[in-house]
Amino acid sequence: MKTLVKIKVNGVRHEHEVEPRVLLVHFLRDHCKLTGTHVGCETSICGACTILLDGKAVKSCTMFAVQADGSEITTVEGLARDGQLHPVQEGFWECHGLQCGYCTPGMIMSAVELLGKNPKPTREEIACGIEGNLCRCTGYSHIIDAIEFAAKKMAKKGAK
Amino acid sequence: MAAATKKYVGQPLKRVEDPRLIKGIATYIDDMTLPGMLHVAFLRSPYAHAKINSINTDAAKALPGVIGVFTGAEVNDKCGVVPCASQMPDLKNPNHKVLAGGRAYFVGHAVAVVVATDRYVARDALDLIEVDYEPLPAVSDPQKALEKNSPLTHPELGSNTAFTWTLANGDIDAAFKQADRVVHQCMIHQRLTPMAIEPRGCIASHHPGEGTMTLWTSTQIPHLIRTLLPGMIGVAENKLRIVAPEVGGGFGSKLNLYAEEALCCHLAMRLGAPVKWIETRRENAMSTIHGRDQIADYEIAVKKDGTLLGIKSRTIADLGSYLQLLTPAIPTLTGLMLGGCYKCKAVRMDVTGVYTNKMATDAYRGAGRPEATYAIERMMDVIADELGLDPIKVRQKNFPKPGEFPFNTPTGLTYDSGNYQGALKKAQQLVGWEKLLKQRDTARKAGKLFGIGISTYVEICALGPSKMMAAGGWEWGCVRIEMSAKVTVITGTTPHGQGQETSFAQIVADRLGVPIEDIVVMRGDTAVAHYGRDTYGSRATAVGGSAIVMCIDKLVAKGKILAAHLLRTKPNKIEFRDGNFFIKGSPKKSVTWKQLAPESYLAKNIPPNFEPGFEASSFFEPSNCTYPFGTHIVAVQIDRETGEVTFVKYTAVDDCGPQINPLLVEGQVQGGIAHSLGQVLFERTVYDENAQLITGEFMDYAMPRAKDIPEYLLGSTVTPSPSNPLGIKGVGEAGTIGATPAIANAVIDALSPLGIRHLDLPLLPEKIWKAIQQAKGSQK
Amino acid sequence: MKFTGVCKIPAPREKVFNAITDPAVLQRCIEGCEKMVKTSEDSYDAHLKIGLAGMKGSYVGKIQLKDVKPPESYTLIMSGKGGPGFVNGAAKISLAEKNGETELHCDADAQVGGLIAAIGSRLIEAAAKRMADEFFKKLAAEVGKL
Amino acid sequence: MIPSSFDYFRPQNLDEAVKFLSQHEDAKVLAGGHSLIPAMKLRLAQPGTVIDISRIGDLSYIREQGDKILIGAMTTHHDIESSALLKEKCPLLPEVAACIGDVQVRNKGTIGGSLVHADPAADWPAPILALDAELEIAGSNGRRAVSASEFFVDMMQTAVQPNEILSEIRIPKTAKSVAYVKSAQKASGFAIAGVAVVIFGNQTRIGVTGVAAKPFRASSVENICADVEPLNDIHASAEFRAHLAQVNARRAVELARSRE
Repeated sequence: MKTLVKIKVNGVRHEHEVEPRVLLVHFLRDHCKLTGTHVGCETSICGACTILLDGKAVKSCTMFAVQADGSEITTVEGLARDGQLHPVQEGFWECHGLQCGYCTPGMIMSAVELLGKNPKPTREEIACGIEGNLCRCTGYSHIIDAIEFAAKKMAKKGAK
Repeated sequence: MAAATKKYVGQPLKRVEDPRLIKGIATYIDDMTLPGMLHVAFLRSPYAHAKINSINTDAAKALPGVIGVFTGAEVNDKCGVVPCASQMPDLKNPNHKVLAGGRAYFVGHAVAVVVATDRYVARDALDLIEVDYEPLPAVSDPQKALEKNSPLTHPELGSNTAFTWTLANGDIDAAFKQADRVVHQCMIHQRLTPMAIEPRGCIASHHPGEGTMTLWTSTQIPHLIRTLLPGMIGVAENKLRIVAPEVGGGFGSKLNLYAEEALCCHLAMRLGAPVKWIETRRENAMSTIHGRDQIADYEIAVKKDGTLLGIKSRTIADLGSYLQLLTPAIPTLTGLMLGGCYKCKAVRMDVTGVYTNKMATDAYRGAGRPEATYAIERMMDVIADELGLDPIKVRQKNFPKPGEFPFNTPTGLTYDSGNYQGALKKAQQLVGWEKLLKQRDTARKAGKLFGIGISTYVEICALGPSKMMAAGGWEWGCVRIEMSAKVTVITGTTPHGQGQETSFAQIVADRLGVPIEDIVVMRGDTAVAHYGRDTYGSRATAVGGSAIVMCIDKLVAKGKILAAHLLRTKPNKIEFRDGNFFIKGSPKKSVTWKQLAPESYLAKNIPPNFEPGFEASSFFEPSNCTYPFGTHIVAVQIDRETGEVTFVKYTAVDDCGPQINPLLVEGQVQGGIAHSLGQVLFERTVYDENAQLITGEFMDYAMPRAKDIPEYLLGSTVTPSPSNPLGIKGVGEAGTIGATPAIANAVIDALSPLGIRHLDLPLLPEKIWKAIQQAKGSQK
Repeated sequence: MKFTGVCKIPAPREKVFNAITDPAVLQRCIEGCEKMVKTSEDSYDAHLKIGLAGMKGSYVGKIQLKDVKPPESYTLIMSGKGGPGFVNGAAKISLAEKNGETELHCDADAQVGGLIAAIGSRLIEAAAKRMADEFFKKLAAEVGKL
Repeated sequence: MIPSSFDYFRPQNLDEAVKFLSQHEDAKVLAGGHSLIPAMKLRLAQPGTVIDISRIGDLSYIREQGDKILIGAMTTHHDIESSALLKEKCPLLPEVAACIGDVQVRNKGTIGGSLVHADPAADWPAPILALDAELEIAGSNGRRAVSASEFFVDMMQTAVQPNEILSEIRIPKTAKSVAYVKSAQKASGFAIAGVAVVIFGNQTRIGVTGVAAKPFRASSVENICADVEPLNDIHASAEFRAHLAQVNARRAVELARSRE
């Protein structure tokens, strides 16, 4: 009954035999041992489980691992390169964009996708870009600051 | 006391806890695995009230991978009842067991528990358990629960009334006799679901050789659990280690010892293997505590000029079906704060605590105080409206002046310090008050529904002196200067997002004069932080930080003795500044912690009777609670056709005393306001008339999203508290307490030209639209 | 959840009454009713598979006919439970004959619990109504066949 | 949170998918998964077999053909939202797509999956009805096309039979005079009253979703809910739904006109 699922996560190949019903988020957490991706609900609302699937932000609790067979995934653990934080991670740190941190990985992944599509978002566009992510601690204002910070930082980097 | 140079304190430093969180390498409860660990799942009652005739677990037990299936009959006599810490005369307690016995009395009541090798198997097994339920009549509405023929939540208690409680101070009858007018309003404080994004969960591991138990649990209160758990599982306090790993939000919902935690400990002992339970969102919505849920009649006696004479309230508090840790205490906190930031000679509050077939209510962000603040601040507007006075002037008239502090309230409290007028004035300046009034005039002339709301609030924080608390209100801390002169700080508080790993390091760095990078703050593990009273009630920095300050003072005193020995002088000749111990008048003759620490640990060159090492621990007992305050001013506009509310302005000025880290203070305020915004505009826990839970998922329980949040103009004033050496008042709940009435008042103000005086929360578009329709109808 | 329905069946009252108290007819008229077994004079065990689209749940229920007053009225008490929750209800069915046609009034009060109450709140009322409409349609056809 | 077990098939093409479907009685088609998987996680749906059609490459496209635009059933909401072709030639669809769920949902959820699930509060039915789209359904006997008004049969029930798969949506090109105005359920984002308007010359066509058990075409702008019985739940009473439908219809017409 188990199926072999091969997924490249953060540049590393992972192959595991799993039941078809195994959710992608459980594949990442339990089988790949990447626990940065969180689970906060079962109805695809909270967004704590957001990852990038072939470059697009998706909710990994609303996918079976078999559906992602053969694809490339980036999780929050894969954002920092050579010990250098991703600008979005830096923004969250600089602007106090997190408190308990539970929604943060998903929030960061949504922000990464948003800035990929729209490098210079307005605050309103940022708010819309993270509408699929719930945060109960921050009241969102600092999260929007964080993403604005990241956008500026990335623009500067790009200009260089 | 150590002289503190403010190098770090007061700076908006970024948090030291963040790197692990933003990299996704922090360890929350579900991120942990122990060798041989089994997985637990609960079968929960779909009935609000039902007799359990029988439970057949055979098929579930036969499923491969299932280790055990247990029912109430098999575990309830092995585990104690869920503890309630608030004592109240004549309190009727249904003694809630870890699993339902013969009766399930709320939707979500755990009826059986499965233990399996895998969480998928555990879930499958739940479907194979057959329960023969015999539905019993259920009661959902607390007012109906008090009627004579109501179904009883607990027939053995003979009544749905759990307790009655009265707070009476001053001559209330005289106050009402003297009144020019008595203003009356009934208000509903709707039930809310805390909804931390991380649901609850725990791992219990028993070590039979030592007879010890370790419980990792997503909690705000590992220390209180260590105090209370022995009564439930029979393992002594000194054989228990409770660890709160990274905790994904609490807001009061994890300020509890729950049945699942005790039962997991029991199962770990019984099965000889570690067990893990992770709550689903739906379980979280139905069987983690809810908040608020009071229905109250308020009457305020006033003079024509707006002077408050007396406040009366008759409150029905819906406790749900059983008592969690603080369930009955919540409405008493409401009573204490009912007078708000006003002078008033007499207060009387009568509370009836009622059982209904719903989840227990308990402390949810603000815990009883938002009800009080909402009530009094809403009432101030109603009073102004009835008397034809300016709502700001009515407030100002009744403020105690800064010189009147410490101010004794009619509810028996002593407000430590305050400058209510100062905060109000600053908020008015910040928002551009006169301009805002003009904006409202212009909008109204153009036919728009535009409103301005204000709340001048005071809250009770830094809980608190032990005489007020069931289990001690002190806090413990420990500071150790290691041999390497690195500093380890251990706090008995249990931060879970508030950022004390950073703010405590700021305090310590300044007071010890060491680089902040050299400091590590540890928390949340009873094996490390031996004692503590944990994190709730905006207490961690004010009370916990003060314990740390006491430790530092002890270390500096000790440092002076060793420094004097090394510098060949007397300790009273040593001065300490910025990490340097030097001889008064000769700053070059100095030693630093880097030199002192190894000397003290190597102990080869220490004075006689000098205790080696550099470690100090302290219990800090506050002399009083603290009373943070502030003013929130909100402007909104309402779409007349759809009832949608949009924010035009949001200004808040909060006074939480001196700020250790303004960035973190701002985060707390903004987060708190978001909870209020949800409560005012859309959040509500809905049970139908048969006590079925309707809002059991994020699909139906509306949570604030980024799009809902206004742009804030935030400010602060600084009035130190005399209750603790840091002067800190606390800020964790300020946003939630101050914002709710301000937003509600703005919405009602927008509707006031239509003759609308009050609407109950949440102010849903449909409710607003209907009120507008009705008002139109009555005007015709 | 309260529900009221009226339907007209072009047949005399006795005929309709016999049909709606006949378990075989009831089984055919109730959508998703896979089995109906008589357990006593006026009680039946029913096995139902009902739901919406892919979200079907299996329910096992008991049906009891009370206060049976042929040919004018009876009360149908039902309780069913399944994986997604439970349904308990009582429906007062009364028949009136007018011009050779029978007007059937149904006054039902149902309690829905468990997951279906929490998740399907917005759909339940409409689903119940649809099932009732379906029932009446099939009943009319059945009575026609008799 | 955890679905019950099922057998999983991933057909390579539509014919294979239809064949699998007709061979497995208890099978469900998995498209983007955003309706089915949450239902499976709550065990409201427990299909014995899941047929994953997401890899059928020839089901995801947006292309022009004569006076129509053809959209593959597996096209994601996001692809529609960001399609330059649609923005130019049928701007109503991108406008509606942007209102669905959230970014992550739109990245994975598909128009075909949503249409076949036929949630009465989904957004797509409104424009599909207003545009009078044609829907192509594949079955073991080949393909058939139905009109939008035939497609929506009842709450969560469409013309797509259990052994069939929706393959394509065909929409007419329109002018810019279109609009979608929606009142959303606060928690889930589903429509309480979503009204799509298409103005063709002097003809105004209105599709309404979220209001009744089944999405519908309103016969008059003045009385949107004349022929339907509005739904009632904790999020909006029947009365309020009807009112919002009326307000949103007027606003959508005004908005569409302003774009003429």
